[in-house]
Amino acid sequence: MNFAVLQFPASNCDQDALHVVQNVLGHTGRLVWHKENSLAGMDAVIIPGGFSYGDYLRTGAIARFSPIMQAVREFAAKGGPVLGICNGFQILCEAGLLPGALVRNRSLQFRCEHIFLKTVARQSPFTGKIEEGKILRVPIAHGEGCYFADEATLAQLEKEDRILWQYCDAGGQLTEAANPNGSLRNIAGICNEARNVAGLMPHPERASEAILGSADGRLIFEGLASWLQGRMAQAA
Amino acid sequence: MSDPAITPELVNKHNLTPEEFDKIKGILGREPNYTELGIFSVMWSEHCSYKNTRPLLKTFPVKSPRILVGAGEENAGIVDIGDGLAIAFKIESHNHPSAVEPFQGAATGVGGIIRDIFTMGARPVCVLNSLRFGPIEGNGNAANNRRLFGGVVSGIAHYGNCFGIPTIAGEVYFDPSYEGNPLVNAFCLGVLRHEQIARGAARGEGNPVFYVGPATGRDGLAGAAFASKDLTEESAGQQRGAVQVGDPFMEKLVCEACLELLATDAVAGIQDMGAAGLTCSTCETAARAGTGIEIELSLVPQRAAGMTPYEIMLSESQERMLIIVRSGREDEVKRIFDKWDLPWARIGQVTDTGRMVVKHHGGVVADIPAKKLADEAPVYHRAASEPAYLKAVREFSLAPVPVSSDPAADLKHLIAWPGLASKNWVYRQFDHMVRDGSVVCPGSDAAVIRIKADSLPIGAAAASAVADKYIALTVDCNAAYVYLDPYEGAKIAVAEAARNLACAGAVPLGATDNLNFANPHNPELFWQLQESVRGLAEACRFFNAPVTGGNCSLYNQSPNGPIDPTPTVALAGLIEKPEHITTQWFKDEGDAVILLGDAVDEQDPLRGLGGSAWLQCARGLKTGSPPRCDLEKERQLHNALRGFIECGLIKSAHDCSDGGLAAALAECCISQQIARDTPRLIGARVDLSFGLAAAGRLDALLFGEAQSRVIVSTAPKDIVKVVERAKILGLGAAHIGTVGGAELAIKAGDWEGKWALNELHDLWWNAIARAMGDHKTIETEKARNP
Amino acid sequence: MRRADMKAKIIVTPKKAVLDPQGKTVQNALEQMGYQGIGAVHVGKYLEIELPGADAEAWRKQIDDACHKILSNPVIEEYRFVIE
Amino acid sequence: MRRADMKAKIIVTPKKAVLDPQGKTVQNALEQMGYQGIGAVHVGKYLEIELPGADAEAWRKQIDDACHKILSNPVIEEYRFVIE
Ligand SMILES: Nc1ncnc2c1ncn2[C@@H]1O[C@H](COP(=O)(O)OP(=O)(O)O)[C@@H](O)[C@H]1O
Ligand SMILES: [Mg+2]
Repeated sequence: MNFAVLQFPASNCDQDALHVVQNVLGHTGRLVWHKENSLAGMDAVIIPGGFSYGDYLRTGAIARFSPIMQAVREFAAKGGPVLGICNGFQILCEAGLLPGALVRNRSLQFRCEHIFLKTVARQSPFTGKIEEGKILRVPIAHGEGCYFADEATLAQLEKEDRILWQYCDAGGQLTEAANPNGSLRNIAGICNEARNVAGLMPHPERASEAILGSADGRLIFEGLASWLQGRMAQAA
Repeated sequence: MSDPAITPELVNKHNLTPEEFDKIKGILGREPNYTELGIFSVMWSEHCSYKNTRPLLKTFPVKSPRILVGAGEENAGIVDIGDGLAIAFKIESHNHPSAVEPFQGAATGVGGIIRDIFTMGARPVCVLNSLRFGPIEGNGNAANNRRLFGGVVSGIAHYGNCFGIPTIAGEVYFDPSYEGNPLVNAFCLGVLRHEQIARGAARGEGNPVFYVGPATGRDGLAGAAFASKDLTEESAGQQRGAVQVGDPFMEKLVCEACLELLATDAVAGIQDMGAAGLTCSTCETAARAGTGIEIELSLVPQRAAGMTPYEIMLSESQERMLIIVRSGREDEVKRIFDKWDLPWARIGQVTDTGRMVVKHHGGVVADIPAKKLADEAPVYHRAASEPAYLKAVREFSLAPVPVSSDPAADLKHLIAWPGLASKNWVYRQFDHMVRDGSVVCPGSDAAVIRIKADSLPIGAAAASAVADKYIALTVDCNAAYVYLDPYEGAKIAVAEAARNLACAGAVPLGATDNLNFANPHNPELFWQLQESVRGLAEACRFFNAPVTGGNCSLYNQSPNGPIDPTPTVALAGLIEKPEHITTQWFKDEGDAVILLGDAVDEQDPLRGLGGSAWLQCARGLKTGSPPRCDLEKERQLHNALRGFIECGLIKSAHDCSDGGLAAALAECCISQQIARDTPRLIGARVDLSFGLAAAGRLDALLFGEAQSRVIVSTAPKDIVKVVERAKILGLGAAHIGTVGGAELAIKAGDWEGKWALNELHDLWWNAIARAMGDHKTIETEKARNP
Repeated sequence: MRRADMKAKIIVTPKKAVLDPQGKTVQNALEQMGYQGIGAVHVGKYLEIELPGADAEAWRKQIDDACHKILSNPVIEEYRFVIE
Repeated sequence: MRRADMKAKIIVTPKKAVLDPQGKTVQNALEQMGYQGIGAVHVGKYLEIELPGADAEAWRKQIDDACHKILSNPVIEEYRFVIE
């Protein structure tokens, strides 16, 4: 598989995503500079974490206007999988490719710690390899990860089974204390209607090797890879 | 606007003595003009010239076969870590700016040290910090201390998180002596290949000099001079004029662009514009290369209208770099900096005159011999005399100190004492995992970071073939010890740092120190400095940790008095194999708890309670001679411990420091954090009766801070191996208990203390959040109004 | 340096539905400091854009467009501005 | 719920002499998006405080005091406000 990892000014988890794709999972990938405008030859797109444009104005607000984002829209429109991690999630929301917005953490403080994730929707290119009931342990690192959307949107997300991950405790319960930022319905990640564009605040690329304390995040990338294989098999 | 006339008052205002002024006239062969006076005043400030400390710094051990760039040569030292890889690291202070504006002061401190590292051609891969504030509990001054503490922490978070570098370790202490004069020391470590080392030298006559980064404003005018004065309302007031504001976004772009440019070898020399900005970077690069440099100020990008040459030369606007480019290669600078949308300007060239010539619209506004300006600052051998307070300190005895009536309660107070309590309120605000290298995160004795191919600057030859490396890092200084015995206290700062490395399984590679002291003109305060350096130098030599660089911050005193002398020491160590990486918390039920080292130091009349946390926290006394450190014994302990770890005998290792055995044992039981709100608590049952006689009193046994002690846990089958081998190595070793259960139980003679782990954990984990006004309520509130 | 003849003054505030923890924190802080009796506090953004020329009308369209596209996020924010 | 009879409307902006990275970044973004000709951009804070009663004068002192003490950071920011 060939992964594009977008690189905006002050993206800073771009290398990490590339590391996991290439060195941990053995796929090919390359950093795609935000001023480029083609994703030709790419099987999947990862919009990595970081502080694109310093998070100035609003997180992701300026990055969404970079030339590469037009290519991302087209790539997504053709059904290509796009995964936004942390700042990447924020950019996707700002770009309107995902509903809702990410606002300031309730604590008003940046939070970096491991959290537990319950996988809700298992029908998606990103959750296929996570078996029923498995609780993922993955780090977060953000100051603006509080997911907000109006009632109608939330209802629709639930109805269409588009909530991919929710913050939970070690036992899988969706408690207040397990919610690190005040996200509505403990939402940590969602996908679009077509299910090929997803975003999440936690960092699976930081939890893909045992030596870093957890390899749970790998399941998300592996799920994506095998989904792509299936897709190609069909195409062939 | 015309320059003011050079009067004695003006010279004095610039912090220059009449003798220094005469020396300047000697160098120039005439009176300096206003701009030149400003240039000399910053370059000859303590911060840039080390005029009061250079003789002391010369006594540090600075050599080892691993040293590639030594202390004083460049912006940071560089140490070989094998396989053609090297690390560059350095610590710097930003104390006074943080007192004036905690958020921006701390943020720009982080920015400054990161620039010092990528200036060397290294990719910055992690930062640490060492912080000191007044007490944060209660009312009155505490409110302001909390403001400073909170501001500094969010400033560090703001800069480091946005830049995308893990803040992977640090230390925080609270003491009244830092009220109004907090300490903010920032450390950065970078990685590079030997052949990638860049030099801060203006080499090659005719080579163009480029300015890259944001435009120059009136920010932090003469900050270096400000840092070289006592902190008074007036000096702070001046500084408020234009506080430096950090832009981590800009720094990230400047860093990436510089590393990309360095990979083209179009660069002849490079230096950041830190303290004393354009002034320091131009004259230092020329001095290092033995060349001259000529710049035209009208070409310097400017943010404010009508800036004078004086202001442009002394501005400390952040995120700027000076780059000397090989002539003919100018286009590569343009190409790369345009790609990153960064401002750049060609402002001058290298000459062979040995002079720093500054022009403004063609007219010469400064013409100074670069080497004399950079290297020939006056050097002072200050008078030193032992402080009077030490007499009482030495005479202090435990006799009048009531024995603890309730040690069980004392331990609870101790671990909830902000200085000892968990610092998660601080490090959970720092991204300590970005870059996928954080193997041991904040919360254990030493942090461990993995160096891999993408830790290197781009263009590293065969980067993919890089073998992973594991570097352990720690920064330490118990300033109460240093206050009570500067020599012994400084030794202990190094010994504790080295012990932390050993507990992680690492061998020291090198040290960097930040000498935070008060006014050197006061002989008693200078004596503290001199004795501390003696202790640091001796200990660094002993642990084979050459000093690769550091920083001096003097004049740390507010109107209410001097700070405790605080020589913070950061140590970097190498861990041979990933399987040797060791953490401090107990692992498995049934494991044996073993104390390496002697439970009690019988040579110490105060049995380790002098200057101890217990004496301060439970008795409100900061006095008594601190524990002594027998370096030979300490080294034996480290070697033995590393040996055991490398044989796979050790499951956990935790060094005993503040709070003594009892606090260390508690931390072994409660310090493993699985995830948010999810600690892993594991109890232990321990018997210390064997030490009671030697300790004389129970509180000394439990809370005494004798040095050279480590608590390890091993599988039951390995007990004998560890204890016997330790004895053979002439090292005290006692099997003191067993891991397991839901409580910590410590027995000593007929006394037994029991603590519920969840209670201990709550006290320890939440103490600082409570002192700061816990955010929990808001934190878990939904994103919508009820 | 371009001369600024007019200024667009833009105020961006969080929608009522979105809880504004900053406002809440400021309110608590104010009450703790003894500013008794104050009501709810709302915290938003203020932007000032220097504009050349004299044709306020022409700019009004552009600024409104910019507010809508980038300077505010309609999902969570409302904006208003004046040009003077 | 206390009734809000008046409101203090407070604008906090970075001092002119102080670097405003956010403003500069927004300005660049707007220019790149084709809003040609705009001048400098400054980004600050906007606060609205609901005030009970009718005595604007009494509040004016308190708000000014609060702006100075906690609502703005006098080291790098300046503020202005109206009560209406
Ligand atoms: N406390 C110290 N111990 C050892 N070396 C020091 C100390 N203080 C300063 N130095 C060295 O003196 C040189 C000049 O220091 P400094 O001005 O802080 O460097 P920079 O110009 O990067 O700020 C540096 O190489 C620094 O490492
Ligand atoms: Mg420097």
